[in-house]
Amino acid sequence: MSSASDVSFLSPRSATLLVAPLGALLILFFAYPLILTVWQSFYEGGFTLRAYAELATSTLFYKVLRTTFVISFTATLVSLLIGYPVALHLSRQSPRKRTFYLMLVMLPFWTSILVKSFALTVLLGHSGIVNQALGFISGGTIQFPMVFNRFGAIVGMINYLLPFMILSILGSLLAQDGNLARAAEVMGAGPFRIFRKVTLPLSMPGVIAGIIINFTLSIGMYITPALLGGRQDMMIANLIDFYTRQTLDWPMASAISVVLLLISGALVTILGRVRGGAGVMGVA
Amino acid sequence: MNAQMKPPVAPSASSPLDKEPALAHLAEPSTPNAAASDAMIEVRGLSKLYNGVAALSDVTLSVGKGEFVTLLGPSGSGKSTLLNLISGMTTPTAGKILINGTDATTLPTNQRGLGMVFQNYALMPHMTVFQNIAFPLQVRKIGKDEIRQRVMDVLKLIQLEHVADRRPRELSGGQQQRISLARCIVYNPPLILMDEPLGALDKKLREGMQLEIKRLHADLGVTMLYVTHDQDEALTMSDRIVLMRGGKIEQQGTPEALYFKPQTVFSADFIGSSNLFPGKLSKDKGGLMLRCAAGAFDVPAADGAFVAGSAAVLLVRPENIMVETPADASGRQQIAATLKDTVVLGGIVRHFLETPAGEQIIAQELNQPNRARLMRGDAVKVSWRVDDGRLLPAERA
Amino acid sequence: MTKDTFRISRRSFTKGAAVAAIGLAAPSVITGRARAADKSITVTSWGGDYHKSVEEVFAAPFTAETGIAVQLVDNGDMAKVKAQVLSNSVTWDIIDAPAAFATSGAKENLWEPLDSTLVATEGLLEKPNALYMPLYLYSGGILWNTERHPDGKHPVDFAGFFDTEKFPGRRCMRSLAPETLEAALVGDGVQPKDLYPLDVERAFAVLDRLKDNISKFAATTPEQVTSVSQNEADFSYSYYNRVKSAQKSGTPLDFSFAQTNNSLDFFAIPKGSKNKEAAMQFIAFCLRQDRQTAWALRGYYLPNTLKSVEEIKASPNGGFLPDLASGKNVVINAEWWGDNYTTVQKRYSEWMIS
Amino acid sequence: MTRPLRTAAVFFVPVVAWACYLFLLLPSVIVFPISFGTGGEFEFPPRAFSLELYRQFFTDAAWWGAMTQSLMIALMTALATTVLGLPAAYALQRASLPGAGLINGFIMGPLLVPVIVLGLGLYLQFAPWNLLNRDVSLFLSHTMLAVPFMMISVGASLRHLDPTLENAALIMGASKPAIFFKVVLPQLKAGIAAGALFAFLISFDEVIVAYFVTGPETQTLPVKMYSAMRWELSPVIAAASTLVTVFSILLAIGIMMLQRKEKQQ
Repeated sequence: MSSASDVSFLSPRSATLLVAPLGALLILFFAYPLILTVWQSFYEGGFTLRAYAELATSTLFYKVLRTTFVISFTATLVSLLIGYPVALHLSRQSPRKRTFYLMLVMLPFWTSILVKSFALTVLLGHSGIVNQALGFISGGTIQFPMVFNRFGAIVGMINYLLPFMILSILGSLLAQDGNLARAAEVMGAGPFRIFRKVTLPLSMPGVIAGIIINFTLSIGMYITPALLGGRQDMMIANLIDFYTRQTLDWPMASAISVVLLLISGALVTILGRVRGGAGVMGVA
Repeated sequence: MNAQMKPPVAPSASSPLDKEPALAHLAEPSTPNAAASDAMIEVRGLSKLYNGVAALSDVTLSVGKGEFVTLLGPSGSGKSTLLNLISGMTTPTAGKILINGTDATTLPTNQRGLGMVFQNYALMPHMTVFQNIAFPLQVRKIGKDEIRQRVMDVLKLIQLEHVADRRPRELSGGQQQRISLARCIVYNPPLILMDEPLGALDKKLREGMQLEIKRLHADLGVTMLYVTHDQDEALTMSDRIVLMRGGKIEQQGTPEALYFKPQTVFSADFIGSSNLFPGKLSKDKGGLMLRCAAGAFDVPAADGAFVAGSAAVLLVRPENIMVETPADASGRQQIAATLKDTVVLGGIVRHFLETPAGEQIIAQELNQPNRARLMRGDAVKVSWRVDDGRLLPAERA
Repeated sequence: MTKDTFRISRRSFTKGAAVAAIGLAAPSVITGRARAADKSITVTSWGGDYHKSVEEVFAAPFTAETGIAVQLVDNGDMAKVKAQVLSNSVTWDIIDAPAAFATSGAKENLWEPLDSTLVATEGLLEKPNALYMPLYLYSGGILWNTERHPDGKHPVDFAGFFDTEKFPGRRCMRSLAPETLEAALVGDGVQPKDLYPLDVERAFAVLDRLKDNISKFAATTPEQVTSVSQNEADFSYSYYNRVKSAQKSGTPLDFSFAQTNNSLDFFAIPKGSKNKEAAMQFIAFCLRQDRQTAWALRGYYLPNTLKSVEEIKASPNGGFLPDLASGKNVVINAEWWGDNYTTVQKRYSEWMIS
Repeated sequence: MTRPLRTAAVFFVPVVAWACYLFLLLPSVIVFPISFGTGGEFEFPPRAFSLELYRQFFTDAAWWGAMTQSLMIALMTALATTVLGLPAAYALQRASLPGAGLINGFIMGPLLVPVIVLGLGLYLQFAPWNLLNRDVSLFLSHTMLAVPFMMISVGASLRHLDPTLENAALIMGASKPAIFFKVVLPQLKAGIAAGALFAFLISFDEVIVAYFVTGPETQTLPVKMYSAMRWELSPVIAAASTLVTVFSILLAIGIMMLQRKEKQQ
């Protein structure tokens, strides 16, 4: 029986006071713009569903939406598949070594996403370093087209997304009680079984948080796919940008935003219900 | 044999707010009772509801200055809630708390001037041992030199001067708990609350710490309110034990009183081990007799609450039960039983027996060498002196 | 010239008035507030070297002459202009608007009408609209790598660009429809003078034939250049000024003036500007022959002032000027795009991703 | 399990990890040599090495001005994120507020909304309020974007923080503000540092909202790079980026050394 678990350290009043400044900021700078956006999608001198009706019949919208999902899903999946072993590797290091490796993971954050995109074309391009190395090894016969196609778009995206995935999985790996894995080992479980039965299930909150963060970041990205992707890799954010800045059709831009919001909201709700998803929101 | 929460049965379990003095209803006379004026803690009609569920209902209690009182009870009995209410970490739904004569019912925790020792030590991991102990003094804006002096003094008192510059996590559990104690006594709070402070220590360390806490209590003359669910610890340390059950006080008194004169089946069962024979009372010659599954027993003289025809429970402590071969029969309460098992606990031997009716009986005796051993399955007689039995009111279902 | 502003400004003022008198600017604009040294106008720009050129060629001399400070703001895109006009909080006075922007802005009713005297300005290559003033033209054409594709191995006109048998190789194209459709139609044999209204169906049919050879759709000019310089494409549609700066740094690129699309860039004044008069004055100033010449030489643009065109042609540096009279070069019709941009661009995007 | 499979399993994790570190690092590292090119073009490997790009960067006020502007906005963002996010995270953890789940979801919201949506919304909002082209609008917008990261980072540290420590301090007579500063804050240092670093980097690298909100005096480095891209891909951005990388690495090392020193004390 713990002495404090049933006791709130802060009264609701002082807690409200502490949350209020942030709440005010978010109402002004987050909720209000969003409400404006939703309003914008329905209001053109009067209430109308024109934008939504136009969206419903737009093949461009459907195609771009599909592309966005395929790309975001792939990028998220790949960064999960790569990110998990990396997080595992990090979690097994001594704290000192881990800090060093974490710096390697964080380094991409220090470089502007614009610059990095160009750097990736230098690396992966036709005359890029990787292809030159391949050409050298194979005597000039092997070359892979790695940029200006979907591969390039996804490589660019996961370069940006991976640290988010790694950090959120690492968090839940480090929070695990090492004794559990040891206990499983004592009971005769092999490393695979321990991973499958103990480590993996316990890290699910981090995995789900990582998936949510990666996916929502992905569906909002467009500069990287535009710089590194091929002609088909147009993202929904591109379309929003198109309506916002080029055709000034803000109701359309807003309607697309609303659809995007609903989709990411649904995703968060669904994933949040998966076991362990309660921790997704980070704080509670 | 039943430690679950049940409605209380003992008449002493609670008392209405208007009944003064607070402890007048107690049957036990040996309590170092205190008049209201020199009570360190006075709790009157205290209740706490969590989401409509009572964690504590209508509790009245007084703790005298310099007294060592233990709150004992199973999980969920309300002892931690009571402690939290006294410390001010939570506020009561109803009732009043007086600390050192002043009303502290709504006083913020940090103005109550209490000390507290926690089960998990609650040492600040980012501070050294010295900084930890100095913390309450710094809070009180005491000068640097005096802080140094007082911290080193308490460190000397607990014989841990050499760890002053270490961090808590570099110390053993026992050392950490002593630091935690030192941090508490360094600012001389008149009242120290202890929330299962030894729960995380191993047996040997625990026993050492029990003695150390007792020694500090004696040396400092401070009032201590101690929470534990360990009956042995409560029996060892306390001037008075307050046994709690289901948010109410079941019984309170000295360790002896609680052990030898429990007033309810719950008390009897929670403290020490016990043989309980539920049955029905009937008149027999001059006295009463209890009829139960195991047979009919004479019962010790009891007060007017026990009349013929009422249900009652007879308690016999295992150490009062003799196990004999049938030939040894002499003029005591006697029943036939079969020996199921014998456990030797160093100096003590414990027998587990079963009556023909299927009742379990535990008997305990000193382990003596050169004694004829009983074998498993032996038919034996168990007996006890009538006066060693104690009659308890039957539990209401 | 930029130094010692106040003293010079008196002298320049008289000079400016004289210039105005010969018809390059409206006298009515000059009168009144021009002397107010604390006056300032905000002009939008597009960042980078472009921003610097505007600063050097137009803004600083204008301030020196009139005492009106010019503040350049980057990224003055249409969305921001619309938001300002809608919310009635216009802080910009002149918008540097590419064609589609100027015409869509007119449809959205974002522009202040220009002074009639300004509209009546004579000697311009492209006539002004009542709402926006053409300032200069920029030429888009074909770019290649001179090392990988020496003379004869690369297209020089749109017909060659769309002829994959004659010039096999990967193409990089704009991700925007304007200029691209024109190039496609001209590449298919349409005479530049017969282009408008554009035969959109035919243009897409031509684009369909080329599609498999397009390795990159570039959203920005630098991407067009880097795609060729980094060997991700063999030929690209691009702009001379950008190619020129790459050449300067030693990258083996070249650009063909044999056939170009020439797009107009406009100045327009957002509705509700608080410094209309000064803004008109600035536009008039930018159209002056000396400014137009300086601008064209600085950024390899085609000036919109005829005298300036003649001046540059006569000079030894005039090699970059496309000959609009040759019949081979296209002038992009801003009005047509103003009417059709949204529909055609949507179709183009759809075509691009399918 | 067969032996080769087991061997593969043993090597799998470190091999993937190292490949990943390499993949994450290379694009950043390759910018270094590019930044020492001769200017003019983005090229690798450079034809010759020089400090030309750095000269261009430091002699052009538009470049280093944007850089200092970015640094300032990012610092303010990190500060505001901490000042606003930390008390909120603490309050949500230590009080049972009605609707805490909803409040949490709301605070995490900016993470779940595509940035372009927010960019336009903010622009529409700021224009009539005359809040555009103000440092305060930009850093508060960035604060909004970065707060979820602070909440996640501090939330993780808070969950490891034993609440009995605060109760112990309370009983010892400390006031709640004193407890926050002397007991809670020192233990959250790592989490706060991580959150503030995230906030700094998010602000420093943010293009889209900054593009909408900034004006001539508030132009940040990413916006400057982004708008420069329209007409030129100036390799000066390689120099700018290298400077930022070196600066950030020094910052990170500084924080690490600080933490180590603290541990030794």
